[in-house]
Amino acid sequence: MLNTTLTSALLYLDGVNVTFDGFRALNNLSLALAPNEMRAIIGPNGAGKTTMMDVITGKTRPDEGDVMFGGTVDLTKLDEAAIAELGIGRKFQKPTVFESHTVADNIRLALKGERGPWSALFGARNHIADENIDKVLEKVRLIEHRERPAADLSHGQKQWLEIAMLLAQDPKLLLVDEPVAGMTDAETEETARLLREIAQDHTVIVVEHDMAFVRDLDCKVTVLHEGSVLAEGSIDTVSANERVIEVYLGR
Amino acid sequence: ADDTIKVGVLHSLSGTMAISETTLKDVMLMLIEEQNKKGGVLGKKLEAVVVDPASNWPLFAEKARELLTKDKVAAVFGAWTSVSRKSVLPVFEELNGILFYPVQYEGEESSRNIFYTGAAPNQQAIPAVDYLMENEGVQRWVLAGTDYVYPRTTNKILEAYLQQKGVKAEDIMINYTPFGHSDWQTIVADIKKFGSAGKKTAVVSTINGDANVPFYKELANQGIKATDIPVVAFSVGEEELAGIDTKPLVGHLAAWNYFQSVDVPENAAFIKAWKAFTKNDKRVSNDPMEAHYIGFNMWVKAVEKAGTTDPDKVIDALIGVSVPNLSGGSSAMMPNHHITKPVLIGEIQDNGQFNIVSQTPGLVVGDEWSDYLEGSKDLISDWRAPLSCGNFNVKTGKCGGQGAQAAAK
Amino acid sequence: MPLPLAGRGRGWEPLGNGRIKINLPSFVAESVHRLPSFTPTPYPSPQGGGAKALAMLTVDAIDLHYGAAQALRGVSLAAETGKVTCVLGRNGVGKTSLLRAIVGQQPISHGAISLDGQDLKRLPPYERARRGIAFVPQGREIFPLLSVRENLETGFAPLKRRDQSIPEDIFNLFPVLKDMLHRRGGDLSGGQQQQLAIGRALVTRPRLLVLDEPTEGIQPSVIKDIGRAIDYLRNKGDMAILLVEQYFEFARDLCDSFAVMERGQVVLAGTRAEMVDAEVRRKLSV
Amino acid sequence: MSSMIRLLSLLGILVAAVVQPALAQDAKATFATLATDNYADIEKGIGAIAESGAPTAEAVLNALGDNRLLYRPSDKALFYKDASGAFHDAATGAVVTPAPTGLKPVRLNNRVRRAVEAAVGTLTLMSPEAAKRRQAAEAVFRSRDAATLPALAKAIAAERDDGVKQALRQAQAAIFLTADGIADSDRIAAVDIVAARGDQDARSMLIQVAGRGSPVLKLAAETAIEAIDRRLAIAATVQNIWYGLSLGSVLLLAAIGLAITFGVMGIINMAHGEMVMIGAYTTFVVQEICRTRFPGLFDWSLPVALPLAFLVAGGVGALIERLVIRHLYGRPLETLLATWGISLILQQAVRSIFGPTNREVGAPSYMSGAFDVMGVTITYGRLWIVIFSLFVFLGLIAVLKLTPFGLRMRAVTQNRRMASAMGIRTPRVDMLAFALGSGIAGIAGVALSQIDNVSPNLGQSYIIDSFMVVVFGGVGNLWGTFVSALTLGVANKFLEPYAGAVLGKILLLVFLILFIQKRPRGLFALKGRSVEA
Amino acid sequence: MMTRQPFILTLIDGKGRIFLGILVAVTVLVAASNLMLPPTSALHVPTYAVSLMGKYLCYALLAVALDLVWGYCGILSLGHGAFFALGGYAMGMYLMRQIGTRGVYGNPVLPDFMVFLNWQELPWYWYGFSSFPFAMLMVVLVPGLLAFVFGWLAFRSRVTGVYLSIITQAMTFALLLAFFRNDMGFGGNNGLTDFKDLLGFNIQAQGMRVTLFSVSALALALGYLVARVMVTSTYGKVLIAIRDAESRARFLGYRVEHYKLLAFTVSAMMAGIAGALYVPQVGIINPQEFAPANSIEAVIWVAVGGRGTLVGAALGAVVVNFAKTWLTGALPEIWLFALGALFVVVTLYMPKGILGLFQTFTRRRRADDGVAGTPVPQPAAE
Ligand SMILES: Nc1ncnc2c1ncn2[C@@H]1O[C@H](COP(=O)(O)OP(=O)(O)OP(=O)(O)O)[C@@H](O)[C@H]1O
Ligand SMILES: Nc1ncnc2c1ncn2[C@@H]1O[C@H](COP(=O)(O)OP(=O)(O)OP(=O)(O)O)[C@@H](O)[C@H]1O
Ligand SMILES: [Mg+2]
Ligand SMILES: [Mg+2]
Repeated sequence: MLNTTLTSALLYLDGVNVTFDGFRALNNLSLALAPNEMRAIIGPNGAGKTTMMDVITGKTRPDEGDVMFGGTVDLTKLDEAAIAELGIGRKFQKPTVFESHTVADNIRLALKGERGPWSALFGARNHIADENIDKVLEKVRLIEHRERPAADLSHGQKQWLEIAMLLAQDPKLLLVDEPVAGMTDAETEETARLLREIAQDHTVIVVEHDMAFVRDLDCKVTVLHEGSVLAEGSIDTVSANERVIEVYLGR
Repeated sequence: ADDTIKVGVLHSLSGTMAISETTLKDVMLMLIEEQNKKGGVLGKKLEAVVVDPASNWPLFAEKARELLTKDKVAAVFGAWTSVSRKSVLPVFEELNGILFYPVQYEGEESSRNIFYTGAAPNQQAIPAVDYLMENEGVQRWVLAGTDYVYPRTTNKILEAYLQQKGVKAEDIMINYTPFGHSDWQTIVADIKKFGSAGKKTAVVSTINGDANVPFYKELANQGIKATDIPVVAFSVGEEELAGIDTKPLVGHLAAWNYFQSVDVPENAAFIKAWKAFTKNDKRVSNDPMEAHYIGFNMWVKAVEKAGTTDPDKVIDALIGVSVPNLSGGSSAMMPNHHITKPVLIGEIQDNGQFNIVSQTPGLVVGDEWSDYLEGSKDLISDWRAPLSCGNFNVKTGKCGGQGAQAAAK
Repeated sequence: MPLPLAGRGRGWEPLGNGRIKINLPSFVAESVHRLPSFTPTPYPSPQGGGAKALAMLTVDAIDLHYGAAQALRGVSLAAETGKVTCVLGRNGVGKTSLLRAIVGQQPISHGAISLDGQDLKRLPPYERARRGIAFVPQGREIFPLLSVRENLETGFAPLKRRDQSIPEDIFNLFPVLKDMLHRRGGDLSGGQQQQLAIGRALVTRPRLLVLDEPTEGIQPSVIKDIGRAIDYLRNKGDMAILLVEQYFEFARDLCDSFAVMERGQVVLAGTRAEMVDAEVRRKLSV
Repeated sequence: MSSMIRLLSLLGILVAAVVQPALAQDAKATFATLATDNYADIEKGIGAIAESGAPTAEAVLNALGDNRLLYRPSDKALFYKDASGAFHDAATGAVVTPAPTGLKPVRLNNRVRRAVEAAVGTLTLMSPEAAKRRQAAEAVFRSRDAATLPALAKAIAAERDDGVKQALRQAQAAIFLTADGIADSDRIAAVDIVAARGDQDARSMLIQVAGRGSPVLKLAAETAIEAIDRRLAIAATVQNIWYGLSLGSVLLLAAIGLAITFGVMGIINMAHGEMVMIGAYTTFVVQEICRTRFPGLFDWSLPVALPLAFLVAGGVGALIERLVIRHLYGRPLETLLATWGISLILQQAVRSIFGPTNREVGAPSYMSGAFDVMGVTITYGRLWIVIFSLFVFLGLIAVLKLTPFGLRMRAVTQNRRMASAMGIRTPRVDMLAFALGSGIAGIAGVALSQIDNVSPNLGQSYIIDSFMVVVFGGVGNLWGTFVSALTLGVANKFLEPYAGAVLGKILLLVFLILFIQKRPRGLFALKGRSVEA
Repeated sequence: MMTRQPFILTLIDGKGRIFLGILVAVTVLVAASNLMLPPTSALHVPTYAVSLMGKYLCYALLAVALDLVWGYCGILSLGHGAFFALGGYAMGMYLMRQIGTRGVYGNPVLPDFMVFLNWQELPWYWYGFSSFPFAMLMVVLVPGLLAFVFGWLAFRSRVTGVYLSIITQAMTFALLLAFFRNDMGFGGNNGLTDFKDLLGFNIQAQGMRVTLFSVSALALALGYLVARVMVTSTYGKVLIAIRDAESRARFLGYRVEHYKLLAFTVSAMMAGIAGALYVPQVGIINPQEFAPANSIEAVIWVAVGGRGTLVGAALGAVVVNFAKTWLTGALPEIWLFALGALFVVVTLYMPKGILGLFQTFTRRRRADDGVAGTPVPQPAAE
């Protein structure tokens, strides 16, 4: 069983442990994701969802455990940039954008392409890039803010901008941390649609607390609790789970 | 205006050197004022042009250039550190200016445009060592200095001199510290240790500037008394002592060409004028001040002798000029642009003054090229025609460097 | 100054002289029904004890600019003691800006803000806090290097020395804070930080509690708890609550009156009863 | 026994009284030897006077040592001045009225002073005061004057105080070891006695013995030297650690105010050094006032200066915050520019007011001198500074961690906007915090005035070190500052003997650069998500 | 949407054009007036003023170099004086070797300071400096290499913010102490001085001075253009992104350390060139150039002129140094008050530096009572 997942999995976590000053944030966490799978991850605040993303993207080094990408690459040995270059993109829980760049430039920097300093220095500007930027911005309805500095955006707009950057980056694996926090219901539905669309040819991990949204995503759900998997299955199965109700959904 | 003669004063008024140099600016202002009271020079009033090179060496060169080209000063009195002098030297040579340099220095230089009124090593270091050897029976030596050219050179000279006097290499300890060194615990302890080997030991200090105060404070704290291990310094004068409580330091020595405590009428008059000028009767006087006093009077005399402020004429006229110094004799400008001076050794007293314990019987001529250094023992300097050379090699009979260049022109 | 037209007939009534009157809702009990039961421990009475005045916060036709850009245009609003007032609106319409204006973080260029008739316009934020305004900002703004306990203790600043204690209530509402008292605030997970931010605001015993999207990033069970907490605080009747919320159901369940914003203006306002879902929802959708 | 001494001295006086006239003549001739300009002659004269047994000998020699001895060139008559300014005839001790005229002081230099010390030492071997006798024994130990042997023997026999007796024995042993014509057995015994001192003096003396004595003596000396060497090696290490700690405490003092203004508040405070300078100048002013108005209170000058320096520097700090820094929150980098400007202004202001030269700040009695513990020399000044810096540090920690003000200050610096929304009066907290940091820099200045120049440049010489200490320790962490200051101090002192002061300092800087590679946020890095993000 | 412009026009924006225009005009006018007008003419620029301006231009180049790393990449280097000084020393060593037998001791190989301290032979690291091309190579190579190694270590270990600032300061301080040591063989405290000629021409001749001045102007223009190319390209955008949110840039796949390293090294080389041009014009290079205060001052020029604008940096360097020259002559006793006040006033009233005064505000005003801008959890995190 392990072997089959290992070979077929795009992302594979096994026995990952992370501690901070003695506090165990991830506890023997194991998880496998098939290519082009979308996975929703839910769990109480502090369950370790963000930490898990930190581990995958190289921000946090696990104390123990394997994190494999594409079956062969050991992510724990790589730094953030290398991991990003492998095709792993991320949206942060707290929106982080380049504040003094315009919205368009934020996207431009995220666009797929060479990342080395030389190519950045001597690479000519191409028009396709500009068109792509506009396309992405239109998708997230930020087109009218194209030339504003990102610092001037409202909180929710920054959320959208981050999503847009992720789209522009076009990674193989998308890690999306709380994409709909601070969005209206309509926007939430919109986002769910967007993610489902992306998931057709990308692998996506979505972390969210909005159960309606998770339901909308219509994918397998993993529940984390205290750093390890508490339950896994369809949204209906997990939301019927007594433990999940107790620690997460509430009565 | 044409009815005044401008005199440049090039001393740092800010930055690390302000502590020493500001006083010299004040002295120059006083001397100029007094000269003007006497009717000025050549019937014209003198006018001081003060600038602040801010303890920044390239700025010295820049300001020198400004003084000479923009203000067209007849002479400049200034610089303190060797490097500031080195920085302005090419400027004075290029623009044919006159600089009076009032501070003791390492020697090894002679320029047609510079007049060295401070002491060369032979006017300070060697007599001091002689005194200690003869009077205190010192056999073991600590040469402690700040790590730069003046101490390095002086110590090289002293090392050669001491070895020639039969002092063994193991009886000489040399120690260098960075500028502004302030933690002297280890070094003072080392000195103490070195000094407890049974032979009479003394410290020859070429420690510079600010580092002296913490050094002496540490000496006092660790209880090194002058009767045990005397320290003789070449850069510590009345001004420096004014910042230290000297009671624990009584008996440590300094070698200079002048002390405020010199008991002669000229000096008394000078001190009186100085206190009146600064409106502060606690102001002390010191050796570089005397150097400016001598230099300024020499310049006045030379200008009057030449009847013009034209640099070439004044430079020629300066050689041989003799003016009273403040220690009861008179000093003369020698052909090597250094002056004759008596060498005085003083012991620190508890009132911050020096008790003069020894004075060379005659005057000592400043020796620009040390006889104790390999490279320079064959060199002499004589700026009189026809030789007119700052570094004439008596072995080869050639005038090196600058002279050669001048000849080529 | 004329009120924005949108306010009229939707629960607002202009009283002239720049003031407005809001028709009071009458279903406090109903909202309690709707929320699961919750038995709170006694909550200490807020500073200034008996101030039971109604209509405590009034915002009157304010304008707000960021540099040249205008973020609020003639916004008016009132919040009463014992009531929850909700502000709704899509991203970037100016909800946060409105709250910033109220707590004093951003100067307004026009209009008036008063608390119990006392003009706040010129007071710096800390003075407003001392008059009883507590703020739970968007993005939490926890003091990252202070421990959880210290974060809570920052709320002591406006209190008299004898009041300087952390009400047990807060730990009943958010038990997780109790476990984490000695951890650095900045290390908490996003949701934990949100809980801390609310707890911190409550420490000051506010008379006006201003919450900017308090449910953002919080797990469902805690959202319910927060809802109960707000409800409880409302029912205690000694504080006014101003809530900005995107989570429509949550807002609907809680608020006594509401205002919907669009492009820096209030375009819809009214009592709970008037919160005609379709209409409001339309304003909130894309 | 002491009655015996008294009896003896009484006897002496009696004898002296009887032979007075004849002796007085002799004495006059002996004293006249001092009436010269030649140091060698004066030195000889001192020996003669000491041996003459003249009753005024001690008074005359002490007067010479204090520069109170004068002579009349015309007849070579010698007079000494007493504390009240009255003149005494050196030969008789009688007061001379009216005061003689045309006197010249007897010249004094180190050589003469040394001779006086030795002579007075011999003379005071029988002094009734134990402390004086001990001093005398030390003086003899140093002078190793064989002529004092009989006196020493007498003194040892008469001595009751164990400590003094020990010292006398050592002095005797020192003479045994160095003088000629001493029996080997005496010498070997002397080796043990001297070796018991266990210090550098003993060692160098033994080395001389080992160089030329008989084989037995040589062996005894060599073993003794070995023992001393072991002892000295340990003492040297301890000493070095002490030097390191005391240097570290100076660094700590200099840096600790900056740990607040820069470390906690985030202001790149280039004027920090000038606050230290202001503290030092405050000390100077206090001492000046003491000197001119209340000379008796000089020892109190530092305790008085401490709170004043805190207030003055703190006040200046508060003013700076009010006028300048206040407008720069949220623009941390620009504080660099503004505080640099302020530092220039303050330097020049001090230069204008107090002049560009060093000002004298003296050490009160409890801060001068040194004492030895087990061969480790500890100077009082440094000891006080170490204690003081610990005290300041702990006090500050207490303020920051235990008081509401400390909490508010940290809250404000972490998130000014939110702190304000919590009801914290941010402007006041800012001002007080900056004033606190400045005030602490000011009291550091009081301490530093004891070991360094009090000049307008004082601040400049500490600013770089202070920043390094704070950063090396980890910005925002007071314990880090503490550990870092002490570490840098000790490391410096351990490098210095091997590499020399200059190279040692360079090595330390290189080490610091490399260390930061290992720990990019300093020794005690602030941790947590917020920092790492 | 913006209209697309030819590359060179996007490269040199409005203020760049004005800047380059003024630079060219001043250079030509100064050179012409010095060489062609008689000294008596009121419009004649005296030679010493030409050198003075040359010095300002060197400082301006240093400031531009510093602005490249500080303004655009958030690296507050407090050690740029070191690169400047190293370039200066490389040039100084060449000039020393040119003295030849004209030194006071007439030694054909050894510089004077070595002779009188009894050095027997030239230290190995002095080899080659008699050749101009070699020395020029060293002018860029030595600072570049140091910056590369230093930066490689520091950026790889992710040393940022004040930690980076302080270790750059430690670097220059260590070099200061090292160069002070006479044993290092660079003349100790006295440094290198008394230069005679450059490429065979007398260094003090009027023509040479004007040439050096013009070359400095050219170097500044080129340095500006190079910096401009860097900051206007995508590379520059990445730099700014790194400045604002370093870790975010990493998550996008940018190798932050490579970007920083390139900027740092190029900047150090520019500083080296500035130093090399500075030395013949002021006539001395000594360890004081390594003093941390000098580096801090350079930072201040940039801040005064306007950080992150390049032109502003150059302007700031010229203005501050001109003020210094003028004030030390005109108000020698109190000039520090004036200069200090200038710094305070600029910070308080010109938050974007002098250049900011001329610029219309295109962006929102920041930080009115801390409204905008994210809180700074870590002090001085830039
Ligand atoms: N750098 C850190 N130092 C200390 N503790 C940490 C650190 N990072 C995470 N933690 C702790 O690890 C636990 C897991 O945090 P994490 O952010 O992964 O939770 P989460 O599942 O994303 O929660 P949320 O839904 O609230 O965002 C939390 O309790 C948090 O306090
Ligand atoms: N600091 C700022 N500087 C300039 N413009 C700003 C600033 N903050 C917000 N804005 C602009 O003001 C408008 C209102 O922003 P605000 O934050 O009030 O929106 P919001 O309703 O709270 O949105 P969200 O739901 O996304 O939090 C937005 O268009 C935003 O771009
Ligand atoms: Mg999370
Ligand atoms: Mg908002």
